[in-house]
Amino acid sequence: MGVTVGVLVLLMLTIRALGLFDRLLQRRQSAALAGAVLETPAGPSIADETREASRGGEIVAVIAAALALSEDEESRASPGFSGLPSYERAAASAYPDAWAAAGRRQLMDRRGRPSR
Amino acid sequence: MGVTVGVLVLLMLTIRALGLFDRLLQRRQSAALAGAVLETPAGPSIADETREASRGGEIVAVIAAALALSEDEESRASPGFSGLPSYERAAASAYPDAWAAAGRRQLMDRRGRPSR
Amino acid sequence: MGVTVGVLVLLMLTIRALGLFDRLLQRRQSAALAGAVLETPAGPSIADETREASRGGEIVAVIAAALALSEDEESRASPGFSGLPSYERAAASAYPDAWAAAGRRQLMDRRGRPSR
Amino acid sequence: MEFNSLWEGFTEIGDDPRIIVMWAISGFLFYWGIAKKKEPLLLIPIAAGILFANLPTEALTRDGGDGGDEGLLHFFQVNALNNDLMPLLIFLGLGAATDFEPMLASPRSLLLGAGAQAGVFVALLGALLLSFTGVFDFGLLEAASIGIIGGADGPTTIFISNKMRQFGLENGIAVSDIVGATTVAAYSYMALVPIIQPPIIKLLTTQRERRIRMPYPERPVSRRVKIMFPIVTTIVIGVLVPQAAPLIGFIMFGNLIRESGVVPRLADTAQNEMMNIVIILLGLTVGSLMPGRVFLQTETIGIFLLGLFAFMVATAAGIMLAKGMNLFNPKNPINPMIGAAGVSAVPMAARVVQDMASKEDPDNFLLMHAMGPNIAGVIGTATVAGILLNIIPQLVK
Amino acid sequence: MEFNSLWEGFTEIGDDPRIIVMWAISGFLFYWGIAKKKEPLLLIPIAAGILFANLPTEALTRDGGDGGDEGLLHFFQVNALNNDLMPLLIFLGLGAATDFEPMLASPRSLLLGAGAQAGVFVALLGALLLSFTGVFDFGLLEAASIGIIGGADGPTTIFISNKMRQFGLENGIAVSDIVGATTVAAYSYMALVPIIQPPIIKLLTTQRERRIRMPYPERPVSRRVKIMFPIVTTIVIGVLVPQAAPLIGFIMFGNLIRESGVVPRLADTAQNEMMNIVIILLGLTVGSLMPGRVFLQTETIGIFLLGLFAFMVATAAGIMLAKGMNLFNPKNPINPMIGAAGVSAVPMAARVVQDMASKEDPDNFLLMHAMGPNIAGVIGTATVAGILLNIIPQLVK
Amino acid sequence: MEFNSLWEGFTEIGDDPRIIVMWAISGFLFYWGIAKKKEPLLLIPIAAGILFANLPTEALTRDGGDGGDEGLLHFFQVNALNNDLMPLLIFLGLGAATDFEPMLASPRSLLLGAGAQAGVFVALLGALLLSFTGVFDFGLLEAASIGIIGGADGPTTIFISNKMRQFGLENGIAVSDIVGATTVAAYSYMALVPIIQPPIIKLLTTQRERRIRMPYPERPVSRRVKIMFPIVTTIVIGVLVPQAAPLIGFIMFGNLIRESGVVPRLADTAQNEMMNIVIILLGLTVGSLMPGRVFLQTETIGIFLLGLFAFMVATAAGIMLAKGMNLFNPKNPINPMIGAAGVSAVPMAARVVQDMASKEDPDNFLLMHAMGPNIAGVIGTATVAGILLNIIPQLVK
Ligand code: NA
Ligand code: NA
Ligand code: NA
Repeated sequence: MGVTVGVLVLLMLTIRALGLFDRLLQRRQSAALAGAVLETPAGPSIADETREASRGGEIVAVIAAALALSEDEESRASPGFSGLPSYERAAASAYPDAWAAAGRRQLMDRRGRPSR
Repeated sequence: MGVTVGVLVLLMLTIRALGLFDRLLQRRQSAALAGAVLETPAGPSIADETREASRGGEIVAVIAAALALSEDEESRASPGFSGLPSYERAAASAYPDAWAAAGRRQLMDRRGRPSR
Repeated sequence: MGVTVGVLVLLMLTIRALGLFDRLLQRRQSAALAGAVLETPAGPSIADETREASRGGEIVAVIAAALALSEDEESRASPGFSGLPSYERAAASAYPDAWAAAGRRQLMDRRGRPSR
Repeated sequence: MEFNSLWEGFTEIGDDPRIIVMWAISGFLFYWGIAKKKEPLLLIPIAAGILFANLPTEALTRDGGDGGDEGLLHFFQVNALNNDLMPLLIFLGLGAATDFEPMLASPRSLLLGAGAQAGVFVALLGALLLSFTGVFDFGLLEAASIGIIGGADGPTTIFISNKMRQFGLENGIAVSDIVGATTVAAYSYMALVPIIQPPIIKLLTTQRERRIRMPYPERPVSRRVKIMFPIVTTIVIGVLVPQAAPLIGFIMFGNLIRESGVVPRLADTAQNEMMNIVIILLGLTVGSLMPGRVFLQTETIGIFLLGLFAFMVATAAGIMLAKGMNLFNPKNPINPMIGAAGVSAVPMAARVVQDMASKEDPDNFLLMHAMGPNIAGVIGTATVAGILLNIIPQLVK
Repeated sequence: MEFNSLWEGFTEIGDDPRIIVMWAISGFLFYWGIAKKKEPLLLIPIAAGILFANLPTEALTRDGGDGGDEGLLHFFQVNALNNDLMPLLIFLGLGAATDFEPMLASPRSLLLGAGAQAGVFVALLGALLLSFTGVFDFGLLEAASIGIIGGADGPTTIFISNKMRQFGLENGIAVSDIVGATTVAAYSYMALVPIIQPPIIKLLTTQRERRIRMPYPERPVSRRVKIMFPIVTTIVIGVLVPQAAPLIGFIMFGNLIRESGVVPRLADTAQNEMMNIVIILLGLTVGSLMPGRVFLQTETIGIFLLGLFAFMVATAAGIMLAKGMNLFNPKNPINPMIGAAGVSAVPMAARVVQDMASKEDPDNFLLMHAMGPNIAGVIGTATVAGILLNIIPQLVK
Repeated sequence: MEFNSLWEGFTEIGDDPRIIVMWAISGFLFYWGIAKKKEPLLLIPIAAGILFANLPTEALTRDGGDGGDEGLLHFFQVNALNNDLMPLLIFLGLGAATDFEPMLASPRSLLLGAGAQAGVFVALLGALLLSFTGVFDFGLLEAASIGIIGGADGPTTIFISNKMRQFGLENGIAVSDIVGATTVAAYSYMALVPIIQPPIIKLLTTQRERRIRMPYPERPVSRRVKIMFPIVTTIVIGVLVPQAAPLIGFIMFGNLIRESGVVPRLADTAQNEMMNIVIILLGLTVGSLMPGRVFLQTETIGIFLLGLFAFMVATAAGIMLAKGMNLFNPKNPINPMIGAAGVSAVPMAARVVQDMASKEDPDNFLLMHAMGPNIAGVIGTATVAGILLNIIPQLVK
């Protein structure tokens, strides 16, 4: 059990490292693009914007989920390997909304109609 | 040869038994549904109705067969395993008509036009 | 190396023989069709006609190539085995134009727009 | 030195000119499959396999025992044909492609499907008889392989012929290598059903009989019955004829994944991509069993003659049985033509019946009635195969 | 003489009437898969395999050593199960079908996925303990096979159980044949997740905890990270737990061909046609490991009891770990229910969490948060499998 | 004790740090396939195979002789690579995907396709020469494997390299294990064709030559010719170069099921699902032939240098032959650039020719003219492969 946790913690750190590495590369690329004119804004402000957008974007998410419902018929018929929840199926909406949309779709799958 | 016939006769009896068993279950289920109010009518009357419907439904069958024709192009191109006649392909029409529709479609496949 | 060339020369002669054999059969068949009335015209005149058509048909070829472009998206994404140039994809145009159309499509694939 | 190699192939042809005859036979099967569209799915790969087995090289068919590398087609023979892998996967795919409803809606179809199996036994006896006359040399193993041609079922023919050959080889019993011949005979006559059956049907039925209309069944077969049928059949036949269990089990399993309705992706792959891959490789492998020195024997002529005879007897037996059944049930008579569909050759034989019915009466739609015995014939032949697998080895020993 | 053969099957049943019990079990699995739609993709082929292994014939399961021909299903056992072919191809297909983004967006998911593996070790110890009491007879090899049921991962269970069985056979260590039992137990409990987990979750969480909403991640995981993740994971786990390399390597390779985006035709075939073919054959093969004489042992009851216990412990451990993590990070708390999803049983367990969350608060969308530990649980179980493969043989010797 | 296992992997890396170099090479091939989209269909699986062969475990590559279980990738080496299964199925699929019409419409393409094979023989001689200098150590078997890189045909390279290796192993002749190196070299240079060929073409042609327009053929090739071509070619090459029969036979059979038009389901599966499955497994298997201790030899550098040389010679030979042919037929001249397409590398090399033609004259459409020699090069290389298989073993003995 100890080894298991140890290995997965190391894997967790690796993923965090990958993420940092990726953001470093992205910042460099966008810096190269924007030249010296625009300094990319730092992390926290993005998070605030997102929370704002998340509330406003719920309507979009409901529509996206409703559209997704029609494709879900088949995945319900053959559960198991197929029908795995995926971001890609909610790609129409803004990204943070995708998480909500996936949840809503799941509810609708069960009840056969929008959740409210 | 004797064994062959014997085995297949037993299989025939098995299928008849399955059919009886199935109808028994269905009757129970529908009885459970209808409660004590409605007694399900017995077999013969259904048969009469069906024969009636069968004549009237021929027009439906012709249309169903015509629609099916367009899908048949492909099955004609690759004979053999595919292109097996099937009820499902005539599912648009009433059931007893499916038998007639399948026959008509076969004819049209050959002649390239409706039979009459 | 000698053997290689020898073998492929023999294969070349075989293909030529196949072509002759095929034209012989075609001529017989069309002769049988046309009966004694029409003598099929000989080769050279066909070639002349074709060259004529080839110039006039270039507009057709451009359209065919433009139509083909939309299907090409996918083949560009997975290069290698798929996306082999093929006559069939230019079948809409007259045959000799197919060669030109295939070339044009290739150009457009690269530049993302018609060549001129 | 290098140029010498160019002659090697010609020398081999000189040593065994029969391979040129085999090219012609292969070419004829290609023509039949491609230009005439007769059973192309298997005849084209089989013809290619014949070609590969008759080039002046054994690169694809060598058994590897002599130090050289094993050829790929021999690898398939050992690892995919002799262990029943490919025939059983074809059965699985066929089960997934077959709608058994016509048979389930009309269970007496099974009797007609049984009747047509007479062809198998008559041809088997015929083969033994011809051996007594000394014209051909067929033992019991070969006779069983020839008889099964009368079942009009390709994969079953491959399955049984190959089992008989293996049994002989493993038990030191002399056995001719006739898997290729019986398979080609079976597929050829299946393709010729529209030519073989009509004269026999005409001969054995009156115009009045051919005009008999049959009522349509009153209601569809319920989903429950369609799902339970393959499970119960596997058990019933598995108990009664254990040796038929592989064939019956795989076709029924294929049908179950179809009718269950909950695993469409499995049913779809089983009857399409999986079956296509197996068809290509099975055809090549069966074709590779026909090098000229094996196929060009007098016995091959006997196999084709007896196979034709078996088809004719099966057709006749089906018709006569239907007529016999009508004696006991004159109020609800069977159109005896549908007995001819009991030979299997699905769905060709059923179409032949429909065509002949339409000629007499354009409004008589017998197709689905004929599909009943037609599919029952497949089960019947698989049952017969199991019986042969049980009895023949006992008799030979 | 011919008719005698009809009795042969009945005689065999008389000799071993357990096969009739197995028909009932097979029928029950069919009913469960088809009528109840519970894990039909594998339960239907497994049930068919059970049926085939319990007909009064060994035509499909004979090992070929006794002179008779090898049965096809035994051929698959040797050439496609024991060499890991089919389990690894399933892993490849699963990798191509899985979107690891929920886990990558929230790396602490991996901790929760690790926590749920406690079920494996507890069940392993439980099995050994039960053996000491003398009720059941499980050695270390069997205990490892039983423990892995707690990983809630079908192919991994097949993989480990089979490895343990082979290790025993090859090293002359007495080992019960429990591959079939552990596999059926794993798939059964995976199907029962919506019944097993909710009471445990309710018991271990307060309503306030179940109402915790979690923020959505700020930005999507970049394509670069999604592509590098499978490559790096293969190396990291390959170095730390070399024995886990086959399982992790194949699932990660499958995920890479998906995320690379440049070989859609490979990703598509890997998760569809190839996986479908393998599922059919793997199900049949696993089912064929359950003839009545092997499956109907008292030990099987123990396997099912311990398997259930393992599932319950895994669920509880995941929840408790999440609650423990909240102690250290009270500002950004985890909804402890998502810890329960760490058992894997993808995506069933994550759906259970969403359903329970919605009951308390219809606007709390936890599904993708739960998918993180859910997928992490697959990696966790594969890691545990590697650890067991490393340690158990050393301990046994 | 348990934690010890975490060090095992690091110890192995310490024992053989070359595996880290191989991770870098694998990573580079991933980058090339995914980010640069160069031959991703095979480079991605090959890179994964390299990774699998260079983890600190032999779980996937063990040969099973030492008591441990055979690794899955070794199983594939023996049962799917060494018996030609996978290379020949790829050829089958390629045949089903290829339209031979450009070559049939212009049979002299075959001459150009033959000319480019000079690269094979020159590289073969070069390898022997380099051995005399003592820089590298290549025997005749290795030289043949290296030469075939010049054929610019992936499956043929795998086929020949593997045959040579097996021949050496079976006959006790010392042979380096260079299958992986030659395959990666072949696919790498095929991906680099747009960089390698243009300067050579520019060097060897005048602007006037590059501007030569070629007339379009007058009429389409008839369906009859397209169907007879694969059958006749199988026989002609089968007789002249029997050892080429497997390669030529399978590509021609694939093409026949395509052109026959009556079995679209077989043609479709052969070039899609079947080929996709084989590509995945073949790539993994070839990659698994490259553990660091085998791949990281000085000889590998020689292989890549000679492979590049072979590509350049093949390109030049094709161009010069075209110019030579123009001397004999000045009225209807060939654009000598299309000779460069004779190296195969279908369809990359033909596209390079079109691009260069367009730069000189935007209305010169040479693509289909270049496709002729391009496809002919495949047949040419398969023929050369047969010749090598015939001659080399004789010379070695
Ligand atoms: Na039959
Ligand atoms: Na798990
Ligand atoms: Na080439």
